[in-house]
Amino acid sequence: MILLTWYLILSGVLFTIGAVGVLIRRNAIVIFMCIELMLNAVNLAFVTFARQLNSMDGQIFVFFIMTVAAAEAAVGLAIIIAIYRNKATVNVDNINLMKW
Amino acid sequence: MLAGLLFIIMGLITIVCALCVVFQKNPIYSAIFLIQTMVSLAVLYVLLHAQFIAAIQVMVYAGAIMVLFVFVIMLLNLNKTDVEGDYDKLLFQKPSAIILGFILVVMIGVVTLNTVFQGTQGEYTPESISQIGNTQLVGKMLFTKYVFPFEIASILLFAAVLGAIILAKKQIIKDKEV
Amino acid sequence: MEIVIPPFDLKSISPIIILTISAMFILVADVFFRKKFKDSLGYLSFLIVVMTGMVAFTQMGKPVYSFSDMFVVDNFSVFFNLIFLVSTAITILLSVSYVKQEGINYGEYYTLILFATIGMMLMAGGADLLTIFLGLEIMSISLYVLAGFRRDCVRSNEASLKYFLLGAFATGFLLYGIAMLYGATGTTNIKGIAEFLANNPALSNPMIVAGTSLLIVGFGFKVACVPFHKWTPDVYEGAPTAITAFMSVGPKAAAFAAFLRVFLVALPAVEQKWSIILWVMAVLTMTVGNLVAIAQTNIKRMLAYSSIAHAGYALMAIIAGGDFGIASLLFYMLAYAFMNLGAFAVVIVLGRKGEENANIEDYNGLGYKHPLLAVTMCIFMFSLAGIPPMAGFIGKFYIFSAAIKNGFIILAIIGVVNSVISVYYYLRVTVVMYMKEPGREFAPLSLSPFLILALIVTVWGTIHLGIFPAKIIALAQKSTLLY
Amino acid sequence: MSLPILTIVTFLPLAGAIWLLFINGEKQEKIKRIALVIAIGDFILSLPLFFKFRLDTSEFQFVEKVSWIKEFGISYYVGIDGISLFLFLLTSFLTLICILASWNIKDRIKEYMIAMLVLETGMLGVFVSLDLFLFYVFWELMLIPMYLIIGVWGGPRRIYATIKFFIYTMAGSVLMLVAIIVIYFMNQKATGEYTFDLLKIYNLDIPMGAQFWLFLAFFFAFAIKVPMFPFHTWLPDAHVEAPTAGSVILAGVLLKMGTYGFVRFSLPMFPYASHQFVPLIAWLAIAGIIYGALVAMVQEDLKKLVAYSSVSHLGFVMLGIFVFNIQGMEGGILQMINHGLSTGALFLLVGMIYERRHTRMIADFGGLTKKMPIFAIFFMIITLSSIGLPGLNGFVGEFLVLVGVFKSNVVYAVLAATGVVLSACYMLWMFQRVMFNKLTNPENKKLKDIDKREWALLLPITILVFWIGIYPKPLISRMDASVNHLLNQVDEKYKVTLNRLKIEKKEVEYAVKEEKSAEHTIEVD
Amino acid sequence: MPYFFGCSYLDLIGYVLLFPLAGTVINGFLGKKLNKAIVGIVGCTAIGLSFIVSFFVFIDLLKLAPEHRVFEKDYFTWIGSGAFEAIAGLQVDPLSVIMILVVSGVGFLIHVYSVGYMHDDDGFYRYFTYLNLFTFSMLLLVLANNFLLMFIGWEGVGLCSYLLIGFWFEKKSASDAGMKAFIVNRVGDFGFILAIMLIFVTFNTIDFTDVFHAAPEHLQTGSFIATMITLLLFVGAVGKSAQIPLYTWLPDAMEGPTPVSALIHAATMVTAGVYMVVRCNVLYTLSPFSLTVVAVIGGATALFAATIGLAQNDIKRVLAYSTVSQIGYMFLACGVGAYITGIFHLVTHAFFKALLFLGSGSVIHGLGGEQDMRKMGGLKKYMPTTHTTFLIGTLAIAGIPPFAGFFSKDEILLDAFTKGSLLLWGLGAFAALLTAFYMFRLLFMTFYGKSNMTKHVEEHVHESPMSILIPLLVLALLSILGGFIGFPTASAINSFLAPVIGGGHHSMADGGNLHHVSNSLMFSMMGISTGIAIVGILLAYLMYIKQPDLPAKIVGKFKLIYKIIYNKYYVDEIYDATIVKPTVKTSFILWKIVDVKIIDGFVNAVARIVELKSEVLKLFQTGYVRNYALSILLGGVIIIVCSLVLL
Repeated sequence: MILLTWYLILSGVLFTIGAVGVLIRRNAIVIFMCIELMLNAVNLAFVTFARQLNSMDGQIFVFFIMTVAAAEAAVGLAIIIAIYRNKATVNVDNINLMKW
Repeated sequence: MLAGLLFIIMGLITIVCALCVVFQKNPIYSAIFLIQTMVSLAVLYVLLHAQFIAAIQVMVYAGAIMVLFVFVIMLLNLNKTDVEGDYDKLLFQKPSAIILGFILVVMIGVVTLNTVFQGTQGEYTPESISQIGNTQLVGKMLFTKYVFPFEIASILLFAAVLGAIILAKKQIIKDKEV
Repeated sequence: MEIVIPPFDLKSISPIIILTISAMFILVADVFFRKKFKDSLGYLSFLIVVMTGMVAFTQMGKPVYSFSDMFVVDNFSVFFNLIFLVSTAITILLSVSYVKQEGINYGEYYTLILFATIGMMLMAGGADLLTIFLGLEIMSISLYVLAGFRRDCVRSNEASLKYFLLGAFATGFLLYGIAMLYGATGTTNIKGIAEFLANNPALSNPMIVAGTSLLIVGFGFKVACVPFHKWTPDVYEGAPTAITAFMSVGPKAAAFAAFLRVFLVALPAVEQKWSIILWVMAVLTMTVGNLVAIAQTNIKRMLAYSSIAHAGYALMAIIAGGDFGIASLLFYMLAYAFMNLGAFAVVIVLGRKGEENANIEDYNGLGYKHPLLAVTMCIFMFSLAGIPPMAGFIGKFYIFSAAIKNGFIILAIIGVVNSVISVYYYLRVTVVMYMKEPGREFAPLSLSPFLILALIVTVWGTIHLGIFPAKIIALAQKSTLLY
Repeated sequence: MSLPILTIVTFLPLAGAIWLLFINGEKQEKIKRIALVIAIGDFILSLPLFFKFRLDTSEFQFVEKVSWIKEFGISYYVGIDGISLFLFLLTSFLTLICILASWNIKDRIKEYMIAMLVLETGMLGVFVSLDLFLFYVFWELMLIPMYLIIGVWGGPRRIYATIKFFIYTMAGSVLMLVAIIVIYFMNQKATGEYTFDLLKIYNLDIPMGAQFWLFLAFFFAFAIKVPMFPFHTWLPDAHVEAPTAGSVILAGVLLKMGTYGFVRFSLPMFPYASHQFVPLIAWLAIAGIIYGALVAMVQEDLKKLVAYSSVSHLGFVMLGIFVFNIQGMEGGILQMINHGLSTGALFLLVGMIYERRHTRMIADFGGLTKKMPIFAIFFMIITLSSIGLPGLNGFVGEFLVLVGVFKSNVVYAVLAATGVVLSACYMLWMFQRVMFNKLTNPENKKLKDIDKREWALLLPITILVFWIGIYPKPLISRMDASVNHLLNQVDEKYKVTLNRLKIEKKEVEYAVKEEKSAEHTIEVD
Repeated sequence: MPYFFGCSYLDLIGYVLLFPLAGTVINGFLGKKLNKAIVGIVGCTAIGLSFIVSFFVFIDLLKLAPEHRVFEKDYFTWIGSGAFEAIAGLQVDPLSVIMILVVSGVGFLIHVYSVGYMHDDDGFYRYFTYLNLFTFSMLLLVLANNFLLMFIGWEGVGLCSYLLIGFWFEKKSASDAGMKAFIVNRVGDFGFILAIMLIFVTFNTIDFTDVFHAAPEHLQTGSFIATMITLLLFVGAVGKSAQIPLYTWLPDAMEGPTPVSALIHAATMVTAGVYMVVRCNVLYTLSPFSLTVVAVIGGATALFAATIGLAQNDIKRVLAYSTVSQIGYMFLACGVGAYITGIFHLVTHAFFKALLFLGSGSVIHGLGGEQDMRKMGGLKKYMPTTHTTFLIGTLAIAGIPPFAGFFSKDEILLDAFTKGSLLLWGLGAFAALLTAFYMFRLLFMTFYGKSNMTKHVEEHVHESPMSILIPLLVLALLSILGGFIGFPTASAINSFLAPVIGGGHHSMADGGNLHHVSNSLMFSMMGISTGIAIVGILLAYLMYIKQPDLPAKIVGKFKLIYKIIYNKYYVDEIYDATIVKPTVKTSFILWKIVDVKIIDGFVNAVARIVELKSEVLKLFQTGYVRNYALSILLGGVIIIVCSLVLL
């Protein structure tokens, strides 16, 4: 079971890398990819738990997360395209019309 | 033992690739590294006796979804390194992100290492799964216990498709209105 | 291996089915409708929502579990469904002329609103974290799109992008929290988690505590609590006004429904931890929301901060818990739906194409020019400020009562002090309307019958709930049993 | 009483306001007349309360009780006793005066009258509510029309003043809301019944520590409204900026709500805390009396002067209430009415010259008696009433208060009595500078004396001023039973608490003794 | 009980009040429309009727046995709250009867006088309204049967005084003086009102009879409470009767019309304090200390005011200071326990001082408003009647037998000597000397010597009309004869008032105190005081008739003293500098700094801070999506850390 713990730690590391990536990157698409990274980390955790608990629920959950990820990818990329059309940039630091 | 070794190798690859995703300047490289991360994760899924998940990880995630990313990057002609500009306007963003990330990792590590897993054990040991077959099991569950979310997911996808279309359509269709 | 597909309890998901089918129908109808009949799409969806509401209302009664405990229909969820449907219906009324004015008059618009409503219903009725998660995603994805619906408007794009990126980011946390809970308890079922935690040490299990914390992040983002609130003003400002109105009410209520169900049903064992965290968050939320609202000049932004502050009040209900707390949240959300939608309705009525991001100063002298409209706005402002005899007062009163009943007196005091601060910026709206000279010409009002109906309904709701709240309170009290 | 007279009187103005909503705003005369008729009708309807009021009982009369929000135990529960009776009548009377006084308002008369009538309902409601929740609703409700009256029809700094007024008073009252809820649950714990019924809550025995905090919460709400000394700064601003009628209502009725609140709520619910707080309140009241008078003396604006004089006068009321004897209390209540009449009339008078000259600066006037002799007579009478000249109303209240205070604490009485001297100083000085001396300002030479409408405003008040001054018995005798009952109630509950305190002390002492003796035995061993 | 038309005159006592009140109401409401003659007739008739009723009441009272000469009539409960009860009721006893006779009698004469004097004034009806109101209040004051009702009258006369001093309100000095009178009186009332409350708290009643009955049983002689009550009452008396230190308003009060000065500021109102002290003699007797205070203040005032009177040039001001001084005498008498003597002097003083004022009024009237004595002189030939009556008055005040003032003043000095101390006697005697001097100075400067009038004035000088002269004559007669009611060996007033003194009806013990004094002492004292008066007169004669340049020389020698006296010891200035100005200044500070800066500043600062916080917090909303994400992560991390580690 110690091994499984390491899986979880790996998932945590991935999650963190993803989260940090979201914070430090400025390209909207890359940020989005970092979010995907986070989701992958979650998936890993789910699968690990499923394995550990001898239950399938975690795997099913991962299945749904993937579905959601796909949906989000579609919408998210569409949004990015839409904004690129209007502003010709995907740098999120330049997309700050609204503040305060 | 072999599994352990494999885990270490794949885990390292995953982490390195993930870091590359974050630190590569060129988004297309990031995307490629993300795919690599996903693939290596798929290997880990297999190690965890989740073959079906591993399969769709490669096919759907790394395949379909990431292709979409690459496609968009290409479409928008973003495969340049200088998209993000030279310097970060938010001075404290990076250091604080890294500090917070560090704390987060430590906390997750602490949590994981300190947890005694007592969760209700399910009936699907790796043995029983391999008896039925992972994919069959998933299928069965999707149509029994998870039939409702499964149906609901269709709405989700429908909404997403609809949204993607409406947002990404080239020109507002004014023909009907004109 | 045999697969026995469990019986489909269609009755319990009948509102969802109705909405799904009609959403698609509208999509199809859109293709065939000519331009001049476009209004009828709105009309149609309004009727559908009303009808759904009636169906939903009949579901009141004993709790029914369906789909192997994935979904539950209890009074709590029915009550919330009614709130969602009310807000959806009013949003649709607000939208009909608005979308025409903004040139975004597509059938997809209504479809997505209905989808979002479905998502909200799933969140309120989700008995499994998976259902809640899916519902949340359906709702969010619809809203991401709706926020960016004015594709040619940069602000709308920006709102959409910010909402999407941050929403996805927060979803990551939520999922990680769910994963941890799953890992620690072996189930994602709310009842299952509750049972497990009742029989096993919960507070000493760091996984559970960490999972709970991450859930707070996820839900906190959706209800716009400090420090997860920052998307709110920007998104509210940039999104089409009708959608802003919708977002500030329906999805928020849905998030609260899920928040409350998860925390009060699944996680009472860790209440000791989360109640303190939520306590601090509630205080911060109220205070930051109210304080920053004072400095706003844009009315939509001001209402955004006000909605943050209201989230703080609503959090008090969760912290207070118990029958009283739950009932107070139910009532508050309904009252809030009426008054906030009403306020946005006035904003829409006064909005002009391209210039709908009205500054508060643009309302100068409104009381002279359009007295009735100004009175209406006044009613909403006073209600939001919590001054009797408006709905907002009873709602706040209820929530503070709940907090005090369960011993959170200091929280209640902070709450009331905050509502005094809030008076300042709500009053400013009335001040400019009545006590300043008109600065510029008001555009002719874009008053469609739908908008008028929306205004009447919201005014009626705001006043009726303020003066004769007994029935709704009774209903709310009957809806507190959670399963 | 089969006829729900209180409800009718309370809600008739609201009905009138709704009626006015549907009348074209252009028809100014019609609107004014309707408003006036409603106000007159309301006043007439309220008169039977005075005549049919039973002197022999301390119970609430003309009671009506209908369940409102059953789930919370909130009911529409109204009734009056000798304490609220006169404030109720004063309200309907002054509103009538105010509507007549606002005859010359041209700007948005319809909204103005609606606000006025809604305000009347709110104020009347406050005085008749016997349900804490209902009371709070009315209490807050009346803020809105007042806020609009100051803010829309006020002077140049009206926005600042009105927001200050609103937020200041609201800040005080929200704490009261918390306290009300706390009491509600305390009562529920004690009796098992969810109720806001004031009479039931009177029987609640609140622990001493809780009393302290609850009293404080109520104190802020009421003290700001009164306003007591350090919380008074909203008042001058609000008064100066408000239109005449607004000032009249503000001074005549709104301020009384604070003092009324103390009598009706703070005292009987928290007798122990009330007693504990006496020194603080008394000193604040005395500070208010002297401070208000001194500051009033050097004001340059007539309205501000009257506003600060209110601070001074209400100090007397507060002092009277918090000496817990019948003279003080009755004097206090009487003084509330007197202050309502005389300060109300002062604002009317100031309003009259303001309407003519569009200035309120004392320096702009002088020698007006020459041009406005009738005005001068009324002004003189009201001024004297405000000073507390025997034979006029002010004296009776002031003297009773002083007697009451003297009975309980000589030092307070002596200090408060200096207010008698000071009030003469500032009022007469003001009067001299406005009405006497040579008429030098050419602007003032065109002044006209008061017209019939203004006669109609001032005469009734003047008659009341004399009536209360010469024969206040009908008023005082109506208060007797209620005030006695209230004082007994407070006294009994206070004594119960004190006894408990003693017992506890004894127990503690006993325990200490036992401990000591135990130690003793150990030592012996 | 004697009855007349089925009822006793005593029952009619209410009419004494009713007539003046009716006069007030009629003149007040209708006066503007009525012509002046009717207004005057109404005003005078009201008081005349009142006097007639008073007279019959007096007769009725006389018919009663001395110990039963108390009649009370209650009308209604005025204020009743718990144990506190103030009844609107009147009390007729020898003391009040004397007072009402004097008030209505002198009042009537002055009303008549006013008809002529005020004839040309625009505010004629206003004047009579006030004057009637004043008479009403004064009568109420003396007839009241309890302290609070007395206080109504007390304040009522103060009000009328205020209104009448400021009658010519367009004159700043007049309205100032009115205000000053009212406010200074209020200071006295402050004491009075506290005294009433102390009485109520002590005796649980404020009814005269009850209080005076209970007092000797309740209170020990010299007890603290008795002293406090009496001292506080005396504060009231000091204010009303213009004694040190509250006398400053009276000289200023001369801004009012002269008949007003005569009635209010000489004959009646200012002596209310004396009346009150006598009324409360039972209480005063219980407190020797208070009595001493009363005597000392009285004596000091008598002398102090007399010195100021020496150097004044305004004819009315001289009379005003002399009034202050004479009232000092009355208090001196009361202070040594000779209450009846005090009242005796009150009565005679009412006669001769009213006479003097009216006479001066006649002079002023004749000179067209001139009040400065330096611009008069030699008026004897122009105004013979006025001169004669004035001379009588002056002789009376100077204490020349057999004029009224002689008897009363002499008795006071005798009492001061026998019951008080040599010091008190010395004060009184010296003041008597000064009185004689400055009164004759006034007389000489006005009526004798050469005329200093301007040409214009001289041409128009004339004797006054009959409506002015008749009251003068009547008063002159009274000033001659008035003294005999207190003729030393058979004092009618003594025996009449005796029941009132020392606790009323149950004790007549120390009433007619005079008779214990040996005749030799009495006569020698008479001689001395007459001598003093003559010395004073001679001095005045020397300086103002014989050697008119002498005063200037003396002034030249004692420049500083003269200047101090001329400026009334700078008391007004001192008050102004120590009380008025600091109060106003403090008030300004309280307003501009405490109120606006500190209290309101605090309130506004709170609002400002809130707004500032708002502006600052707003900036955290940077608009950068990454930044928002940071705050989410930050929040998340904090929550996790807190929930895991801290909580």
